[in-house]
Amino acid sequence: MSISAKGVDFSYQTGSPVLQDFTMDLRRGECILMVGRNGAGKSTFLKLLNGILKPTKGEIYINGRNTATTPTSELAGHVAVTFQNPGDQIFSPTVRKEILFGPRNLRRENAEELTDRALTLLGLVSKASRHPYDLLPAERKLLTIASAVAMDTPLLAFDEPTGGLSQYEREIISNGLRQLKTDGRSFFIVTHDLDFFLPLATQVLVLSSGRVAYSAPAAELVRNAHLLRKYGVTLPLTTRLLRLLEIDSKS
Amino acid sequence: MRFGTASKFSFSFALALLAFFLPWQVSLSFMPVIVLLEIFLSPFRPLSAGAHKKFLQFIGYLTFLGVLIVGMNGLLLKSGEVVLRLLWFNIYDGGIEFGLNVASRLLLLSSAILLFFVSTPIKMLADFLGHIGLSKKIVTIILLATFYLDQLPQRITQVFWAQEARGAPVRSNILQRLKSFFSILAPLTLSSLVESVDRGMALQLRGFQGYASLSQPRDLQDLKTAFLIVFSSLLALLSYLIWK
Amino acid sequence: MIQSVKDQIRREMSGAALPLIAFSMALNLSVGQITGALKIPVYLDSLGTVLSAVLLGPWAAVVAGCLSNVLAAALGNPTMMFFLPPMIAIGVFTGIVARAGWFRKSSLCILGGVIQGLLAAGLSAPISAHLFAGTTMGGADFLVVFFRSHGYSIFESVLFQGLLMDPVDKVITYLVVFSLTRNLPGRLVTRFPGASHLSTSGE
Amino acid sequence: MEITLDRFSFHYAPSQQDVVSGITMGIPKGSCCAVLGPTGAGKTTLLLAISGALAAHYSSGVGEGEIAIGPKVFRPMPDKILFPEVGLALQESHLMISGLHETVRGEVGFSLENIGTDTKVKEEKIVLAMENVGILHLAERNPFMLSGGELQRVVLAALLAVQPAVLLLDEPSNSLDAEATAMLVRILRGLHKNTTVVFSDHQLDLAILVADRFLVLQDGEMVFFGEKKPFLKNLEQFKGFLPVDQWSKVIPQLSRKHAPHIRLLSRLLEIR
Repeated sequence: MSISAKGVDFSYQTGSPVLQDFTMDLRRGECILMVGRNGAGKSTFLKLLNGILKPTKGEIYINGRNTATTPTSELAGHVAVTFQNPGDQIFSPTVRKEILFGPRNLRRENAEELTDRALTLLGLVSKASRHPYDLLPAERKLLTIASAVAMDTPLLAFDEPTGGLSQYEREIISNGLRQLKTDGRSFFIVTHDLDFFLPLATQVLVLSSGRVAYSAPAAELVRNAHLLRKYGVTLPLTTRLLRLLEIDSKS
Repeated sequence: MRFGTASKFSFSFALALLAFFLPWQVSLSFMPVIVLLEIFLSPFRPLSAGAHKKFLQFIGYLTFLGVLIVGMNGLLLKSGEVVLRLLWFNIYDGGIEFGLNVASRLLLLSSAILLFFVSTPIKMLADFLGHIGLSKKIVTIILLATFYLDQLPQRITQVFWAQEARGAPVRSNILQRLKSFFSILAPLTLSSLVESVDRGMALQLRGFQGYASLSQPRDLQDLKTAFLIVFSSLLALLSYLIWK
Repeated sequence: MIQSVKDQIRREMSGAALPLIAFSMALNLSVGQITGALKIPVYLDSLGTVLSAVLLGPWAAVVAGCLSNVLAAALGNPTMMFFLPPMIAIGVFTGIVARAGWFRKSSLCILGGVIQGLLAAGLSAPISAHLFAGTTMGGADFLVVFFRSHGYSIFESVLFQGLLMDPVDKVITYLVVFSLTRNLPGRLVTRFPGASHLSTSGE
Repeated sequence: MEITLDRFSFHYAPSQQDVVSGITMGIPKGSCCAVLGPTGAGKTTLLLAISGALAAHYSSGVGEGEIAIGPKVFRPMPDKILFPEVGLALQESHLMISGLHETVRGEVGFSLENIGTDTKVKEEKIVLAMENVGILHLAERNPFMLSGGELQRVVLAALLAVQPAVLLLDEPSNSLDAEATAMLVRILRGLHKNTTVVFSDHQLDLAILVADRFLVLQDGEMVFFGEKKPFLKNLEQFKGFLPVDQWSKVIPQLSRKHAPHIRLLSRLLEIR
């Protein structure tokens, strides 16, 4: 599985580019984080990944398929993308049926089994027969992730998967992703929650006004925290506090 | 004398009323007047260049519709004498006469209504409805509806994308597309229902009860003008009917 | 009697219900965007009215229906102002049959949709015959021409066309609303005055 | 106004189990209480109950115990929304924006309009409230064009404009970046001493920076209620459902070296 984007430009309206000369590669088993200020073009890139939007210049290949010429319904079998707002997709009367929607559309033969696995992985087994809107908002977020996981695609792409979630759900997600990673799945995650995803990541991209401003292996990043701050990414309060105390005790 | 929303409304209303009684020649001669009013008289000036374009487009559409009505009735309503022979079709003058009456009435009626709306922002319309005695709730509903109308196209696109990303067959055969219709409409409606009850609660949390007094007092001058317009047009109509 | 009607109106039009009525209006006017994008040949332009009739009741639906036609006129289609009577009929009729529990069963919804369609056709025929002489430049005009060329009057032709087309559209509308409201989440059920007349999965 | 809850319990439908159960606490006038707990602990339900919206909007719900707000005692809870004495900001700020006004100024004035404030007084109060939360520069902007943090401040200004005696905020720090959080801390600290604040959170940052009372909930049960010192002392006890790991590293160092550590935290917020 791979993503390969070469010199991608994109704009909704001519004259106001959202992405410019965007290049990246993701190989099987990798996990790439994309961070950056709001409006830097992060969510737009996710829509380019499965062909909902087409690049105005350059090409994106998903597993060798050009996104500009492959229909979204076919690309959906290779990359599962979730968006920020669960309300945009939930419509089934039960959690289980909601998760089944994806694999059924893709005509996966083991759709039921995939759904069960996704339910287990995201801790939703006990909620399987409830109405999605009778769950808590945080659980609905887990549901959208489960829906993507059940599509059984080699690549998963998430937009702010931990936005507004508490420690408990974040741990469920983290454990789930770890397990999927050992199964050989790859991830592309747009997030503000750097602190949380850094241990999982192989590489971090910082996007700033549509361009890749900084790209480095995850391990290198902590040492360059000042760079992150420049692009509107901040480390958690407590991390900063500890660092401040360190400085204080030295002086 | 002030020419406000109420006067504008009664002017349009009077025109619409006249449309039912006047012969087609008179009705049609009102049309250029309406267009001139829209372009030159400040109370009827459209809200934006876009609104003006829409106004002209609709007048164009109505004119085309009118020609269609005249032609269709000339062809299908076989009364009176044949005035024209087109290939193997006969056009009758009785049909043409009838078509002209219907078309001119429709044209005047619609453009009179349009003249009012093209120059009245929805907020002003809502205020006006409040002033003529409709409850504050109706006013609030209209304002909320414009709010939802602004949001829906964007929301529909988002849902469309989200379901397409899950492999929904949005470009397949008609049966599949009908199924997709539900998988797009349902998330939209379900999330909006949840949102709407919470928004209703939020309105009350901000103290909204639906019977607070309106912020602006009635414009008496405007109402006087409105009354004058309605009165004089009724008088004109009455004398026309007697004379006829 | 009058007191109970007043109570009913107050219940259906409580401050908490206003956003839903407003959304229904917007849905009436926007559903064309979805059917257009999917290229499905139906109008469904009373979907919102029917939805609010089922969830809130007839009064709320009449308000939603009438105001959405006014709004459509304000947004550039004044001819919508002439079609208030069928909209009122849709609101009242749907509100009444929903309260009688017709939205619990798909078969009753089909029946309701057919009756609704006939009713709407009967009410809009005189309007579109008298004001438009049967011409609307819509896709169904060829039917009117067909009937008229076979010697039927304008009114008859418009009526026949409506009787043929409207029931189909309204049956689809009813079935869509039936599916939408069949399995409402438990936490919504208690918050709509009309929801007790639905069969729901509610806990 | 002070707020007292006495063995307050609630569930949404007769057959369901309690969402909050046996909550007893007292918040003195002018103090700031943080309601902490993981998702589903009953935080939102508790705030809705105090505001009056719970009884008014969930007619099938069943409550027990009593809630007292100032001199008024409600058994089991207020049955109508207590605006303008009590102001509640829902978690999703965009829902709180009425959508009836095209400018922030109009939106802030909406609540005042609803309680029938005189036009001239209204204008003054609007400006004052906007100044208070630092959004004067946004006055003529469309509320729906604002960022999440800005929107939240508009809601706060709209509530503060009516000067509620009790201010309830549901997860105000959710999805706020560091800058916006710092602003929120400043606003809450600068509140008039007569305003009693109760806010919920699943994180600790905001609570430790501004609250003087702490209520910890888990599955609707009260795990802890008390002042700051005992709360910080018992921090380890909440491991597993509150993100205490980092803070329990920080706090011992703070108490050893930086006695008035609140000043240090403020400094931190300024320098980011």
